[in-house]
Amino acid sequence: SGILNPANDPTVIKYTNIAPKDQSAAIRQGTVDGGVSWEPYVSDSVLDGTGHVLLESGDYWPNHPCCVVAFDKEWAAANSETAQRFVKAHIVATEWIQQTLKEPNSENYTKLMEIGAAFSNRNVSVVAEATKHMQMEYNISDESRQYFQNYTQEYMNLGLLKESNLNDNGYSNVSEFVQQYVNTGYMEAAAGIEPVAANAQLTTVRVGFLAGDLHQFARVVAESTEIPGFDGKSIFATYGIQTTSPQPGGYAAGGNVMDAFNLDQIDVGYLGSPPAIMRHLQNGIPTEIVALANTEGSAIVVRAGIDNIADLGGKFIASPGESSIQYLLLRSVAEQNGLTVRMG
Amino acid sequence: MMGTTSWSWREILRREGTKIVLTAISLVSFLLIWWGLSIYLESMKLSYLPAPDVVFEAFLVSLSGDPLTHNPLLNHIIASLNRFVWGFALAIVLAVPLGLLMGGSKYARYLGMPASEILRPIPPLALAGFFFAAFGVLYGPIVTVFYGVFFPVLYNVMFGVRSVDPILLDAARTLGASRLQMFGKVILPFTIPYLMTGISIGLGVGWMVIVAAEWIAAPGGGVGALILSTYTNGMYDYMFVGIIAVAILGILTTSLSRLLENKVAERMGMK
Amino acid sequence: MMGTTSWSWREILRREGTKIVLTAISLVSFLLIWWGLSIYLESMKLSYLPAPDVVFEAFLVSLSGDPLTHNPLLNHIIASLNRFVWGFALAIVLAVPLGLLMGGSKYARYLGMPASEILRPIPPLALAGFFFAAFGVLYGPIVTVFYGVFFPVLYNVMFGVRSVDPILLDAARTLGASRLQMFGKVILPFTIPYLMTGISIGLGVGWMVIVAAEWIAAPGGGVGALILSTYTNGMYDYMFVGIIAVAILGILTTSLSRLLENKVAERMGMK
Amino acid sequence: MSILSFKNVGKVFPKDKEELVAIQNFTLDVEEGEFVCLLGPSGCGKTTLLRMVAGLESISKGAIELNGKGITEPGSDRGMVFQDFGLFPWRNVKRNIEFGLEVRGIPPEKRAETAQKYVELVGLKGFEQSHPNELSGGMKQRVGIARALANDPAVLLMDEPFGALDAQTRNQMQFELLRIWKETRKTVLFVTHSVDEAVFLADRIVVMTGRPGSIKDLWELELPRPRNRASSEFIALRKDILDELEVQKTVV
Amino acid sequence: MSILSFKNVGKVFPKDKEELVAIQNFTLDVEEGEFVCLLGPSGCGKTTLLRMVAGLESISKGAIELNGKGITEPGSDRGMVFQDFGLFPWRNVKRNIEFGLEVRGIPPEKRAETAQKYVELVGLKGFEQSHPNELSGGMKQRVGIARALANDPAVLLMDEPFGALDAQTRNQMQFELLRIWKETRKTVLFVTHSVDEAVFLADRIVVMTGRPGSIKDLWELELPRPRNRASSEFIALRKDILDELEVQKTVV
Ligand SMILES: Nc1ncnc2c1ncn2[C@@H]1O[C@H](COP(=O)(O)OP(=O)(O)OP(=O)(O)O)[C@@H](O)[C@H]1O
Ligand SMILES: Nc1ncnc2c1ncn2[C@@H]1O[C@H](COP(=O)(O)OP(=O)(O)OP(=O)(O)O)[C@@H](O)[C@H]1O
Ligand SMILES: [Mg+2]
Ligand SMILES: [Mg+2]
Repeated sequence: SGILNPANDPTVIKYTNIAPKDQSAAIRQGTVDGGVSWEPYVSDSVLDGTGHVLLESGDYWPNHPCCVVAFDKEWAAANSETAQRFVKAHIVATEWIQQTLKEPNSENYTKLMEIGAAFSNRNVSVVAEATKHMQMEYNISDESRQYFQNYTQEYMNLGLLKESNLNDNGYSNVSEFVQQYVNTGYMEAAAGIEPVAANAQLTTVRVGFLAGDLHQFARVVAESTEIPGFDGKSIFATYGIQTTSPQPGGYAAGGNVMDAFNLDQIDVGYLGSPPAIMRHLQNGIPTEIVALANTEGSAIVVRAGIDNIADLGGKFIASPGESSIQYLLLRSVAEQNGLTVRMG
Repeated sequence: MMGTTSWSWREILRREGTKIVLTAISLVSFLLIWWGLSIYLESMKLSYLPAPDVVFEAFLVSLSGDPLTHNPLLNHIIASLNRFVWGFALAIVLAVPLGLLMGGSKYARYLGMPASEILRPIPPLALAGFFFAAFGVLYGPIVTVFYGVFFPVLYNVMFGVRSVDPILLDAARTLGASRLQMFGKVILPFTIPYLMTGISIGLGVGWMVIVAAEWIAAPGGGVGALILSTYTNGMYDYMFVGIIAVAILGILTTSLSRLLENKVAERMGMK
Repeated sequence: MMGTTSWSWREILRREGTKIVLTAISLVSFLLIWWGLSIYLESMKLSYLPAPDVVFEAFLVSLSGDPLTHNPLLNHIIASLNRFVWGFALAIVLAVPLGLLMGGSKYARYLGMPASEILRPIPPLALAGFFFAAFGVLYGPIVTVFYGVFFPVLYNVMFGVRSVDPILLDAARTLGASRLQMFGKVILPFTIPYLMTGISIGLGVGWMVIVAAEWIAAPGGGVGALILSTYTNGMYDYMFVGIIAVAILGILTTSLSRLLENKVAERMGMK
Repeated sequence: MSILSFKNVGKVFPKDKEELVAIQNFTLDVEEGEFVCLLGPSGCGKTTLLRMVAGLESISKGAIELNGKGITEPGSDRGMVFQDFGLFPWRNVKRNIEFGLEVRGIPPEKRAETAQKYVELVGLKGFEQSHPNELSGGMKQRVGIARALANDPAVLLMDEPFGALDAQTRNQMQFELLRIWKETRKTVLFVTHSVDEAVFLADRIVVMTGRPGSIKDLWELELPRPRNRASSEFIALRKDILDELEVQKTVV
Repeated sequence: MSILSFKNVGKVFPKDKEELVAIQNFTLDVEEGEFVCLLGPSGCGKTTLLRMVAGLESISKGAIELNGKGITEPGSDRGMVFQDFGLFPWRNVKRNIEFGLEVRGIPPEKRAETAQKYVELVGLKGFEQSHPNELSGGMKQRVGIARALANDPAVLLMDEPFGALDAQTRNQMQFELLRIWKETRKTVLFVTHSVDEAVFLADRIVVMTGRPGSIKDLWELELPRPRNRASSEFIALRKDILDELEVQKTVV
């Protein structure tokens, strides 16, 4: 074997960890045959002609939850009103985006695209394309809960989580875990939250998030002071919140966000649901999922010549890291098609 | 014996003419190659090597905060420097006495060496994850730097103690020095240049380590974090601002240590 | 002059008794501290320091593929070694002739030094992102290793050439050697021990660099990638398997170079 | 009573499984103020003898007594001058000379005064602030001598002190040493390989046998000082001793 | 015609803005097979003279002619022996001696034969495979001499070749050098600081003035060889030359 000449086994999909932003280049250079990533990177690759979408996560897992808002459990319990305000701001921002995306010719739409472009360091066409492939959604439905159970089960099937990880954290089975780990209480309470007075003192909340991830568009919008209708204040400020981040450029992966929880660096995290589940169970990090950030929005992008899932056998696919929903997607798709996945 | 020391510029030019010209050629062509390459790459729609002027503009923006982290460059520098200095200081505070002990006592050496020979070959960055998990994101990078600097200093100090010219110890003993006095007045001063060597190796390792350690996490910012964030977001102009910043930090600390080393060598009559 | 060289075990024990005992104490207490600490930490529900037996079990599993990457440990090792060797070889192939040139010719030095003095202080990992962007994820880590090894070798070779005892050059000239012969028969052999020093420094830097470079990307796997992935997923037992693997790789390459160095020194009559 | 007496001294070094007998049955009395030179083939134990007197090496057999008291450890009553000088490179001339006074707790003013006296005695006035690396070999050894003398030892032990100097400097230092010796009236035990040097300096020359070293012959020198190297007595004596050594000459 | 002649030779080194005149008006004829020693105070230019003959240093004024031809560059017709030996540490004795033959393209068998001859001439038989670091100082200089002789040069230039050796070894090497000289009948130009050595070796001694170096005096030595250091003629000559040097003695 060796890196310069990877052996091809038609029953194995080889993967390697490459940050989504570098996946497009890696495909173009022929290092990998494709990549699984999130928005805006999927749209990047498609728009610059590097490859085409082989599979959208929304087609494979309709309405599957992707990124979530997670709270430090103790912080939230001790600051329940602040926590409710935070969720309220998140909901307001998400609804604003949902509304705006329905009006592609509005001024608001242009504004939204500009905000997204600035955050993700891309041109607006990529952002526009990206928003077509994901749903901005905060509500945690029963379907979402079922997906969380599936994710957890998948990790257990992979051997990355064991029965003992559940038991050690006081859960007797997967469904009980999801039941307890998802806490919609703050969202329900948020219904009654009103904007604070114009001169009210803002409460500081420490937030961790992923670098350049458009799935967390709601957070970006909620932090923006340019959203019409909020008197030049951000949506967070409107609800009495001021955010800070120990890592303003964002974390590289969800695992890092969970670490930040573990080390009491942050109170709130925007991250993929799989790492939020995995690291909570793996390391007993005291967190809870309180809202969704988006659903769907991931895809497998491949170079020309790969036209169906079966073709992935013996191919080399880039993935953002094992504790990502994209990796879970790749594995699940592979197994459905009788293929195994291993790093190579 | 010395000739006149006040040289005229003309004199210097005559003497050092080729050197100055070739140095200038070297620097100018470095800049031109960079510039030319960046223009060529840009024409190929590749943005990873921004032109010097673009980097300079990015630098000016960075001073009040780059568009990604919104953290002024100076804050990043101070954060990295802070980690570096703490890790470095910790390494010296622990490695110097331990090195003296292990150099001076055979028993301490027999006891210390096997364990340290197990740990030393582990590259500090291989342990970075462990340090982050064990000491938290706040202290993780500091401990990683500490680990990188610790062994060069330990081994150099130990080697220094063992290199003490036995004739100096004999001389001190015949002059009536006690064991303690031999330690303080012979072994310790003798070891200082070795310590300086350890420090200058440690400086190189330290900067190498801090940059990547900050990739994992860097609360409060840091140049390494800046480099990775800007890289991850494809903002290469700002990435180069970070690269240049860390190079300058390295040059500064190295110059400082070299200055110190020369001063020490001079004061110790070893130069 | 030498005494009898066939020692009995009893003899060795008598002679080296304290050393053996203290070494054993050192190693055993290292293991015990590790073990005790891991048990204590586990009782605190902290899993970042798995016990030696747990790591050993993980090692056995890793042989046929750890549960995260499913890639046998040996593949990771070969992938890292592969990158390392390519980067290392490239550095030597370029740095040695350049070092000879810059050491031997004042003009080459004046021309080369300013540019290389600009690049040298940049820690290789600060440029890793740039290398990945410029050379792709396949060659990025190789170039990063190359960059880390290049300067120690270049400067040591250059220093070696400049250290050539002028009396040897005088001797060669009076014996009738041409400039080319002086180069091949005096300067080159004189420089070899310096090259070996550069290589052994480069080995240390190389492993330090490769581990973290593989964090960014490591198509084909790699020990650094294994360490980061397992760290990110909290699988600390497998992380330690990776850490130990890279330590052993470092020990092996260092021993190899030391062996070579001794052989060279012996053959060169410098030992 | 003699100031320094070697009583049937023996020295054995462990060597692998066996033992190496370096010195055997060495008996000698040195009188106060006497200048004794030790001559002998390489490896006969001259250095070892001096180190035993200095207390740097244990005595395997017999005893060495200084003023009637057995020597067991180093002490400031014996000053040693080394072939390679053994100066502390980080201390300037003055502070090198002060070292012995410093470790014995003499207060700074007294120290400076004593050091200055010996700086002048060895002719280094003006070089007080120089570091050893700024001095020539001859000057370094002047510092070595001054440093040993500053402790006002009863005996001065000199192990080939001029062996590292060139011929011209060496001759000059021999002159100087005799001047200093006259001024301080120290007892001197001086090891050398040069018969010329021994004849020029000594009251008495001890010629040693090869290993294990013991006394082969003793020469009392009645030549008046300053000695003339070209005088026939000098030359005759030199020749006789050379002849005595030649028999046991070793191959280079 | 003399084999080597210095014709009003001068040497100037650039020094900051000024110039340092190292040698002035040096005129001397050396006959074939003659053994000439150069004596003079430190810094008078002895080494510089030798290096000019070797072609390692340019000649600022006048000319040095070897067999009537002006010297401009190094050549294998002049062999040089250095005080610090200048052996190639990575070559064993045999290959050090072969160096000159090798660079001149002599075929290996011939090389080995010639080298062996000189190994035996200098008494190093059995040490062919040893590396310099395994040899004593005296043995190292034997290699240095053999290496220079292997090129069969017209003139042998020796710059304090025994300066780094101890007294006993030095005496032995002087004997050996004379033996080798007699066997090879080379012209030798030998720099030394030791009057004793010069009187023991030379046919003619050139005493130089201090800087700028020029010839102060020439001594023709008619003493038969082997010379007896204890003979009255030897001693008288030695004393006279010492006296001549003493006047210009420098401070150590
Ligand atoms: N520490 C030691 N351990 C073992 N053997 C030693 C030690 N010191 C000296 N010897 C041996 O004792 C013998 C006498 O050594 P010493 O140095 O006293 O001789 P020396 O007369 O001073 O010789 P030289 O004239 O060469 O200085 C030598 O054979 C030497 O090898
Ligand atoms: N390359 C050089 N550049 C400048 N000055 C030099 C150089 N080589 C020698 N000198 C000067 O020329 C003078 C003669 O030097 P040289 O080495 O020939 O003296 P020497 O007689 O061999 O002295 P010594 O007896 O100490 O070996 C000295 O003053 C020396 O400083
Ligand atoms: Mg001795
Ligand atoms: Mg000279």
